[in-house]
Amino acid sequence: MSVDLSIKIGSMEMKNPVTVASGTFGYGPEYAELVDLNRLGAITVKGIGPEEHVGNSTPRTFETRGGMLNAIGLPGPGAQGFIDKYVPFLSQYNVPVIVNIWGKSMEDYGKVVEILDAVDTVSAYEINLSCPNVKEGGSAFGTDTDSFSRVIELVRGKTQKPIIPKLAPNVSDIGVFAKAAENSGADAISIMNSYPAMAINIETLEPELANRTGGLSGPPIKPIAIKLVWDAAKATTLPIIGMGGIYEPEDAIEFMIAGATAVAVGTANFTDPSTINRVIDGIETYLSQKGYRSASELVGTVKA
Amino acid sequence: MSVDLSIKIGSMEMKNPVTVASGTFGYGPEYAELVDLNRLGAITVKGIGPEEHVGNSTPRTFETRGGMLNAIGLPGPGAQGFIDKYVPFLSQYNVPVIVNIWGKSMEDYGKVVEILDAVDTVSAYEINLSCPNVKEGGSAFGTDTDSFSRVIELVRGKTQKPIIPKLAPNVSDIGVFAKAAENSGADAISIMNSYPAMAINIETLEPELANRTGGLSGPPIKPIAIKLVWDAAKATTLPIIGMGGIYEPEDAIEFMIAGATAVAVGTANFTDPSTINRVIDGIETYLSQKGYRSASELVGTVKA
Amino acid sequence: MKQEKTTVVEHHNFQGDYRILRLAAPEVGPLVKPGQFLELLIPQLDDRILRRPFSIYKADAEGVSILYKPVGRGTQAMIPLNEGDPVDIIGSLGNGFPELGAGKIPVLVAGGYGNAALYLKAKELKTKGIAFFGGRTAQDILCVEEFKKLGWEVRPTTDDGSLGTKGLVTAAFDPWMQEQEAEKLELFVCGPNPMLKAMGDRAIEHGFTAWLSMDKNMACGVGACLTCVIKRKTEDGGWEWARCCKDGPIFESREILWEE
Amino acid sequence: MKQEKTTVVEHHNFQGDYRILRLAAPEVGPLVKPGQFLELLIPQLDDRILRRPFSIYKADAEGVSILYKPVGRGTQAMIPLNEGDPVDIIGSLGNGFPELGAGKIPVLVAGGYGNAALYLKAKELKTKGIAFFGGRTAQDILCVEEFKKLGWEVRPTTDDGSLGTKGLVTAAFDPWMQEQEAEKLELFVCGPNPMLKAMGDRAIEHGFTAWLSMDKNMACGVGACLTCVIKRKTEDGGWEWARCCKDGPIFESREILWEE
Ligand SMILES: Cc1cc2nc3c(=O)[nH]c(=O)nc-3n(C[C@H](O)[C@H](O)[C@H](O)COP(=O)(O)OP(=O)(O)OC[C@H]3O[C@@H](n4cnc5c(N)ncnc54)[C@H](O)[C@@H]3O)c2cc1C
Ligand SMILES: Cc1cc2nc3c(=O)[nH]c(=O)nc-3n(C[C@H](O)[C@H](O)[C@H](O)COP(=O)(O)OP(=O)(O)OC[C@H]3O[C@@H](n4cnc5c(N)ncnc54)[C@H](O)[C@@H]3O)c2cc1C
Ligand SMILES: Cc1cc2nc3c(=O)[nH]c(=O)nc-3n(C[C@H](O)[C@H](O)[C@H](O)COP(=O)(O)O)c2cc1C
Ligand SMILES: Cc1cc2nc3c(=O)[nH]c(=O)nc-3n(C[C@H](O)[C@H](O)[C@H](O)COP(=O)(O)O)c2cc1C
Ligand code: FES
Ligand code: FES
Repeated sequence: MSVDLSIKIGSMEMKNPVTVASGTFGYGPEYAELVDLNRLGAITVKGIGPEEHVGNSTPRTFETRGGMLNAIGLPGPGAQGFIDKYVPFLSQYNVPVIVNIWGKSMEDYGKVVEILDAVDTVSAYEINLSCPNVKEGGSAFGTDTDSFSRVIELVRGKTQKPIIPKLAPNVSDIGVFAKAAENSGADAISIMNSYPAMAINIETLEPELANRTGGLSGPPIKPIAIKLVWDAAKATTLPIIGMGGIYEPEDAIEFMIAGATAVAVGTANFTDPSTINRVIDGIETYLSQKGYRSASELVGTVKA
Repeated sequence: MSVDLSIKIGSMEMKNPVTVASGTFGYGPEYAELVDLNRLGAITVKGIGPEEHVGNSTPRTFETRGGMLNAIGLPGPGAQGFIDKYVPFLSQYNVPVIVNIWGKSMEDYGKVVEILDAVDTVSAYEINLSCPNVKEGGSAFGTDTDSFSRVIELVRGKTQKPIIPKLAPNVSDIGVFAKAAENSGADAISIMNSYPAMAINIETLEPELANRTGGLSGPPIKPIAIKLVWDAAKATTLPIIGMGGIYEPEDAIEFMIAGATAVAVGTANFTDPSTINRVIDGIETYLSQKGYRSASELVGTVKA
Repeated sequence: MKQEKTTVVEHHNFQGDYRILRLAAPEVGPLVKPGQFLELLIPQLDDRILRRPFSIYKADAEGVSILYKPVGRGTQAMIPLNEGDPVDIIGSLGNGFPELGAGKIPVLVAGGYGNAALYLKAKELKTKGIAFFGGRTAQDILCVEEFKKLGWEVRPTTDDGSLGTKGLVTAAFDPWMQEQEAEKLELFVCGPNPMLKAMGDRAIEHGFTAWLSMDKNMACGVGACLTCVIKRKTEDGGWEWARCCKDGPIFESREILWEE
Repeated sequence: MKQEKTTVVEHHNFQGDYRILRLAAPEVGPLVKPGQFLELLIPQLDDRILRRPFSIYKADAEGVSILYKPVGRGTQAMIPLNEGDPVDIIGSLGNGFPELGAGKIPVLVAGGYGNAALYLKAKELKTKGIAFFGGRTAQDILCVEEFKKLGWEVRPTTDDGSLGTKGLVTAAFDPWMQEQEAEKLELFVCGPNPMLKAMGDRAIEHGFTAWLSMDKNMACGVGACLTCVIKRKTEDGGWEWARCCKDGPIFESREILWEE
């Protein structure tokens, strides 16, 4: 029996529930020789701000037990740079492109969307309200419900395309933010960003990252992410893109059972770029073995 | 050159900075055949409520990549039961005993202290305001500054012994709670409890824990804990007991550099009960090799 | 109870999927009582942090052996262990089986690796009785010759009839029990939960004693974490949690409040 | 660029602490250009998730070799790798060395495993020139005979004088350079950062070309994560980040804005 893997995030159709986590897959070309981009449910690109941005000093990443810290600091070509440098490449593929956007101020978010919205290749916006690695904005918007809602409303006013706020994990009650996203006009939410964290070199007494602190990603955060997705799914009817430590198909399936309509493979791309294919295949096999007719049927089926 | 390992938590003197994390070392007797209890800086016992409590159903723990989830649910003999069953044993040792206390209501916390306070063997109270695994109280007190402060003030009114609120990790700004603890009369704070998390069995669609969600502990959370300790140390002058994934002496040293005056070995006891000794020895070796005269000199020396 | 950082002495296939791992254990070996277990820290178990509990199959002044079947991540990671490889054990743990009651007829009932937990008891008991071993196929009936050599009568049952009586262990036990004075029997049982429950029920119904070795997931193995609890009846008609690792793993059938 | 799940063909000590690992790589081998590297996923690297980058020492239609020194967790975990063990590589990565400029005299400068990165270039270059190899002791001067066999003159320097000139690589290079027409030299440099900097400075001061293989911690190795960046001068007098893994690892000395 063939399984319908397709899902929808607002008006965006994905041929399967698997995308990549922003910042772990570049802008598309980087992994194109290793991964057939057309297989992806969607490509999510590295965070794009209104203008070119240099990001943090190095070291920008650090390996921890089972995972990694990053404090890249959102360097990038800016919205127009993205259009010039990457849209021609991305438009060759038959895959929706989710642009992860960020800003130092509320207006910045609006500006990025204004610049990008006419571009057909841009299918949806993931609004990064949770970057642990930039001083202004980022995480600050993600942990205060007022500014969180206002950013979403502002972006909503500028585009008809699906908007997907990316929630900060370091909150006591993610349900509040999930609900606020829904009320502010979001089409979906994504959970979770890397978790604010730190490592210190005991020989030099210096932090291992130039930015001092960074975000923890990879397998260590998966059980945290599963709970956040489950909590959020109880609070909102919006579709959720779940991520955090997905390395195996079983991990992705667990996110879907917890309530995620789609999933994103992040840090695992660095470890093994074939993860994405393995995850897509594994979801399909699981669904067909268990007799599901579609991926959507699995979403939120946790008996809890 | 000999190093002075002793530190103070309020009026409580510890011969070295190493204690155990509540709930990972029972009430003392459990590991007494494997670990020389007299070597410890302090023994921290499993959470004690006002009355006997049964805790959660099983399964209560689940192994994850690199760590574990627990939802024990604070079963225990209650304050009087603790005095009857464990104080005679603990009083044989020359080690301060930190009793981790919890309650379903604010009054409960007061009750536990009323019952225990006359007992000389009880040296200090660690106030669990962050248990992810009980429905009432626990974490709810730890994520709301008002009730957080009120519990501490209430306990403060009942005892002269050091009180050590244990902070919830799942907050946006731990500094606020660190400061609130200081203002409410706490003598120290401890960071962090296990992090709210979840795992789902993809064959049965059921959560792996009877309680559905649990707390993530072990190596995965260390980078999160280091950041929380660093953040808290900037916000308060209170001594901090740092914990979360300490497996090696280097981990404990990292916590101290981040700002922890003392450290607790938790989940590592299950993996290797000799961890405590290794950590104490390792701290001493490090301090003497680096030319420190005392453990306190290392605390908060991070260049950040 | 000791923690011993030691090495593998021998490791080989035993029968079917079952394997025997022999460890040097001059500290732990002499402490072992029948029915006790150890907690093994499996080296190279990648990113997993918990020890795994194993019944102690054999023990002497120099070492201990366990009999195991690779079923999951931990037990599979044990397969490549070679002579001389370092391992870390904590043992011996748990209460172990009690002495046989005066005038009682000992009966062993086991399934799968349960035989391992019973071997030392079978050896220790002066009165030899009868052993009922159940398994899926002949491959799962372990150590029959060894128990016979110790002087026990062994009655195997298999689901597929490939050895002994076809059916569950009860298919052989029940008819035999009919012919006994039930209250004289004393059972030592180790096996999967349904077998424990079946034997426990019979013990209560027919008024004999049955010591059941309870199998519960564990974390610490020493009584500290309160993971491995089962419901034990209290005198006031209620129940309390008992830790399989410390208060057990052996419980008398009347003590246990079965869940569900 | 390909990902290849393959196996170890050979693994042995080379000299001192250095070891050579040869991998079957029918896919990656033929792609390799001198100065490129691969990303190795070290099996059994317990609870670490990142690949490790290694210069490609040798490559042909069947496989690739790397030359490494165990220095940390990952490289130490490589030691037990045996013939037939599975490994996973991504390669070949990075830009590699450019062609030698017309009429230029090629000069190789290397320290430690830097020799590995230069070997394929030394082999490829039709014009053979001179190679300056620096190391702490004679043990750290690798592949001298191999480079000689390719037709290169090799001038070793060691910190302790146990081989060649005593001192840093500059102790041999500087006097030699004095006697050359500097602008005719074209350097290919791979080694520790101070060596790269020293050669880069000389290139600028004396007006020769120096291709430096920059060594920066990496995560993805393919240009996606933006971990491995260095400052590259831009035409407007400013700078931009360039990724060592994708835009490099080879940069011309004038491109680099050295930090500190
Ligand atoms: C007192 C006792 C004695 C035992 N004696 C033996 C023996 O002699 N031979 C033998 O082959 N096995 C024995 N077991 C079971 C053995 O511990 C499990 O096979 C083993 O834990 C499975 O681990 P795994 O890593 O292969 O499986 P995984 O499924 O990867 O284990 C995941 C987690 O579940 C736990 N777990 C899984 N299955 C069991 C189980 N059946 N019992 C307890 N915990 C489990 C593991 O300890 C681990 O924490 C015993 C268990 C107990 C409690
Ligand atoms: C382009 C390039 C080519 C290299 N070629 C070789 C080679 O041919 N032979 C060789 O022996 N080594 C080479 N290295 C260095 C090699 O990658 C490091 O020795 C190795 O990463 C150290 O890993 P570890 O796990 O042993 O150390 P750890 O200290 O445990 O590594 C921890 C982390 O730091 C990173 N790291 C540590 N040291 C370095 C370093 N010097 N460069 C980059 N990342 C580092 C690791 O990748 C890892 O993410 C090369 C590095 C780069 C960037
Ligand atoms: C190197 C790196 C860069 C990242 N950059 C971004 C980013 O630009 N925007 C964003 O929203 N999230 C970013 N993230 C977070 C990921 O998209 C993802 O939310 C997080 O890593 C958790 O998933 P994982 O554990 O599968 O990696 C980045 C993560 C990593 C590791
Ligand atoms: C099995 C288990 C039981 C715990 N019980 C308690 C408890 O009763 N009270 C408490 O404050 N914390 C409890 N904790 C949390 C630990 O004290 C500690 O804060 C946490 O596990 C992080 O440290 P670790 O990673 O070193 O284990 C428990 C943790 C575990 C794993
Ligand atoms: S396993 Fe910890 S109490 Fe039994
Ligand atoms: S290592 Fe990821 S961009 Fe270079």
